[in-house]
Amino acid sequence: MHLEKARSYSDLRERLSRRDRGLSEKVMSLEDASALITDGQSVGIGGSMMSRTPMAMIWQLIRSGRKNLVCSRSITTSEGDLLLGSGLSNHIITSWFSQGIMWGISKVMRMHVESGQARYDEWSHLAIGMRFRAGAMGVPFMPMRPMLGSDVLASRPEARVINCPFTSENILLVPALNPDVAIIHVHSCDPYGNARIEGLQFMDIDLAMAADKVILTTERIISNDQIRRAPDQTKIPFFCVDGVVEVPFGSAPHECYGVYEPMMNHLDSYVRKVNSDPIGGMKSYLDEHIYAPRSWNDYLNLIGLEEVLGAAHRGRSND
Amino acid sequence: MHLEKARSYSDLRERLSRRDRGLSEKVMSLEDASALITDGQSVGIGGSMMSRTPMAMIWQLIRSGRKNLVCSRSITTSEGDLLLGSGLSNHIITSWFSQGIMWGISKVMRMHVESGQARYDEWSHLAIGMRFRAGAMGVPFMPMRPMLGSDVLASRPEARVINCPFTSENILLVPALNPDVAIIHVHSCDPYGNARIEGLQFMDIDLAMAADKVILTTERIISNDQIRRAPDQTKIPFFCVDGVVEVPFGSAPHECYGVYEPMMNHLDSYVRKVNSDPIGGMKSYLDEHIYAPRSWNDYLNLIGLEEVLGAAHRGRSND
Amino acid sequence: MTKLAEFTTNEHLAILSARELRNGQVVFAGIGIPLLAAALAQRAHCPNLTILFEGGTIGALVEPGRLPPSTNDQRGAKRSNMVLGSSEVLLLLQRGYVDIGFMGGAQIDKYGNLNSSLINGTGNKSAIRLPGSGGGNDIASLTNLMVTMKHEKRRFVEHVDFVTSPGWLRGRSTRHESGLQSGGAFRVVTELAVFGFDEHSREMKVIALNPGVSPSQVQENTGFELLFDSDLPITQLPTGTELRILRELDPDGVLTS
Amino acid sequence: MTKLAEFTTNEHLAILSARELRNGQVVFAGIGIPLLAAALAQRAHCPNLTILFEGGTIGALVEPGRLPPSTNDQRGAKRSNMVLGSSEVLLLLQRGYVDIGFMGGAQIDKYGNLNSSLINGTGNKSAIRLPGSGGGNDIASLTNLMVTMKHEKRRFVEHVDFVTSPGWLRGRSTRHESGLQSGGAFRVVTELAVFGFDEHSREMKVIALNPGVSPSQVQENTGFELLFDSDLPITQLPTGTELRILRELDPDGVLTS
Repeated sequence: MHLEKARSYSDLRERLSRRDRGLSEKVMSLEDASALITDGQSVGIGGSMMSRTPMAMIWQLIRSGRKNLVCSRSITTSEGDLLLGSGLSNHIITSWFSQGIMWGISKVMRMHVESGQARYDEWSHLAIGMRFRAGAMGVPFMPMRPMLGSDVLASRPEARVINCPFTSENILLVPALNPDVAIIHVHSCDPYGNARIEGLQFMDIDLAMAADKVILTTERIISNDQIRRAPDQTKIPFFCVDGVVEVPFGSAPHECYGVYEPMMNHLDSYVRKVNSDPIGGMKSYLDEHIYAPRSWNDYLNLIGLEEVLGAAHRGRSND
Repeated sequence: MHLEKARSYSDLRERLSRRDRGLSEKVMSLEDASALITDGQSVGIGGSMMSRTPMAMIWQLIRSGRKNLVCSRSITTSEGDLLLGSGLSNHIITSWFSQGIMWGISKVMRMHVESGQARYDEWSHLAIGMRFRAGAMGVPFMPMRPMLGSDVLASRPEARVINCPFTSENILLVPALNPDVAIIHVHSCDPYGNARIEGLQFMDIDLAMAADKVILTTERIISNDQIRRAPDQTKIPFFCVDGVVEVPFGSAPHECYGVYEPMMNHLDSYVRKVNSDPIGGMKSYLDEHIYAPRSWNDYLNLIGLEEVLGAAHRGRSND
Repeated sequence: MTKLAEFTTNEHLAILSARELRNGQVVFAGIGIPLLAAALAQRAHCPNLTILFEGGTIGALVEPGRLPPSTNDQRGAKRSNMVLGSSEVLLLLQRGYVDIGFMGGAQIDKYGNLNSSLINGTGNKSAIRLPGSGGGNDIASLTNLMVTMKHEKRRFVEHVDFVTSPGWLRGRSTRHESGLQSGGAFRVVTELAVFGFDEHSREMKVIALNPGVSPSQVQENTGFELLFDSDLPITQLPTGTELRILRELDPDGVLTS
Repeated sequence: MTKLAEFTTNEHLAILSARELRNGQVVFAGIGIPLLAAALAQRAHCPNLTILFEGGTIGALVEPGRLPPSTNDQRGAKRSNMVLGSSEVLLLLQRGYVDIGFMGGAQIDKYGNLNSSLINGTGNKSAIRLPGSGGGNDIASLTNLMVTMKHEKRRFVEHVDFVTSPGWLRGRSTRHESGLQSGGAFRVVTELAVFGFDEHSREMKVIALNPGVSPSQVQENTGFELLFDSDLPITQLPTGTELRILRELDPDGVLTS
């Protein structure tokens, strides 16, 4: 089994030193953004479960024919099905992989993983977080206490147990995870990439700092002047952002805090389709919903206006 | 030399398990709050430089006659003079200790430290931060890269250099710092201790999570309903807070972001007084400004209405 | 009252679980029955109970009729006391701020180890890849763990195929020796009984029976030999108040039907 | 123009330092001349320069006449692009987002090591405890370091009494061997000259002289033997534009008088 490794500091610094970190405009189309990712790269995915998943970006990457990405995420749901079913990824690093809490086990995940077509590296949720955090901090590992004693640890030779030099306890060290690219959906950002995330942050800030390259999709682009009026609301700084794409409803059919809730009718019908036939059902979903639409708005139209607006109504009104 | 040690996990958990972590009201007077701290304890101090220093709390602790605290802070300025000059502390753990950028070296610090009356443990700024962070996270150490090769490290046998098990690099491990008590000044909090901090956060969130007990002074108390309207603005959760004291201008003569700037005339006259005579000048400042006033508002009155209001005008108007 | 006294298994599990919580505790609640039980406890006898969700919600306000679809989404976070990053909320457990971790289980063994990762293949049955740990491993590693689940022999096994979320590992001091210094399996609640763990051997032990359930019935539905407390109380039937609150919280029976 | 061409030493240092910065760089600036020099560079030739402050300010906007009293206070943070915790801003350096660290110095040695902690006692002079590192050690450990300071023999010493902020340590590969894999002393700017460091020995080397300054004058004011570049350009005098911008930024001469 190939073991991922913490990258050397000199490699990390070298790659970062070559990035353009000036205050420059990075607004581009989904298609242009997808060209920033190449086959086989490691890609960290923002959000968690059914929240702020960068769906539009994943949708575009499938359309653009990217293959064999190594994808990492805190918790993986229906987008994970699409990653495997489309061939966009054959290796998922995450703590949990299903279609969502209410639908049981993903038949798509099962088929790909049990057959050995795809690899699912399971870590505890905190371990995924600490791996991104070590990556964000520029250190090769983070210490943590869970996973000791479990088969989750036994399955992950990438981690190390040490005897703490201060307290003589067993401490687990998990290796830094510095993806080649991070794709993250945010509420708003300016053209330079200064981004705001409202409500639940998940692991997105660490992920953004850890990656070698960051693509943001955003519900809307705001001005740098707006950013400067409340600098303590900025969650991701411009200099770690390489692409900004404005995509309203860019997490559909998942949710975006305070903007829309998940579009459950669409997800229900998706799950019925692929779980009854993980190959044919997936092919038909990909054909109809990913390859066929001319634009992201066309895709939203397939979800249906009523469903989209209903999700927006619930997302905005329930506080 | 006595070496501070990272506390054992069982001790850390044991102390925390005994704390009342329910949603209960903790509003009290400065005097009552000072009774939560006993002589010789280790106390982490929030804010940094001349920002959000919990001055009113320090002022009260001196009045209450506390002695020999081990005080830790990111960067220490004029409040550090008062800690040493009053006998409130004889051991400071920090990265920088002066009265403020514009006044050169603190004669009070020099007198106490050079004579051996007090101990000043110097760490790099990041090391102080990582020590609080390890404490906040419940791990015995954090890895970092600075301090290697320097005499700052050579003077700190509490830290350890290890060979990284992942990358074979030299990595520094700094031990967790879990103060017995943290004292932090915030912009607003509810009666339970859910706290908001605007602008610069310094190391206060880690400090609050790391300490065994937390006392907040706050510019104003707001309702829990206000907190719940914007839960992503809460920076410190109620269950790590043990005391809440409402003290407007509680950082004077230092600043509080967006509320008031530093009161430089007062600080100038303070520095002239103590640097010209670190013993007599300090005694007279303590007598006149700390022991004599009947209340914190009386102390503000000694700073002077014009100076206080001028600082507030500048603090609120310059965005 | 007669009408109210009819209840579903899930309602029963939620009510029995809620009773295990104490006022003033901080509880990390998973989705499903745990969430519902914590919300019920808060409204019934623990007004001062603090509920945390995995997504980063601190002091959640679970509103009747508005149960969140998962503990990682906005509906669980709104009107809470604080929202945090996912790592931060788990670090609260590691630091020790949380008393009880509370989740459902798919497969448990006699030492309270939980499996949500992998069912081994046997004979002509191939292996099954389950969703995995999520926060389960972290919660079980760091807190006093409560588990609620349906009582089926195939779920209560001698040894789980894969220890996703550690209980007492191989019993006695093996958990502590692995480096897990805090927490451990604390309670298991099923529709048949309430279980604790022996203080020394760390084997699962029946500590209370639900009304109408016999010790042998519990044993027959369990894939390993159970310990039984010498004194076995019978749990109280769900009260009208408990059922009323529960049904207000989940009027459509999303989690309890 | 004649009037403008008169300038203070601090103005000269700020202007010479500003010229070392390049458009598009991310600069961590300390208080005093570094802050002023970075702000000047931004207005003169680096519109796309990003300034970070220790207190947690990212992309600071230094406004004319409103210089902050330190880099840890609100005046430096307002109207910036982002504010962060103090640890987070230093972690940006550790991750590698920052090109240049830029600070003043009290005592420097031939390998660019800085001392701001301790002057040893000698003879009848007792030791002096200085303020200490602050972020200095972190900045010097993690970035390409620029230092600006007044040129006095007692400040330019063979070996500093205490290495607070590491330069090239004991020269050659000693910095790298200590575990510091990135950055290193890059430039020193004084009112006499501009210095770099020899690529191999890592000893301080004069790379440009200020107008009217001779090599021997630099050497006489330095407590160790200097290297000199074979080709020694003369720096340009402060221009009218540079002085005008500087005086707009600091009209009261708080930092430059």
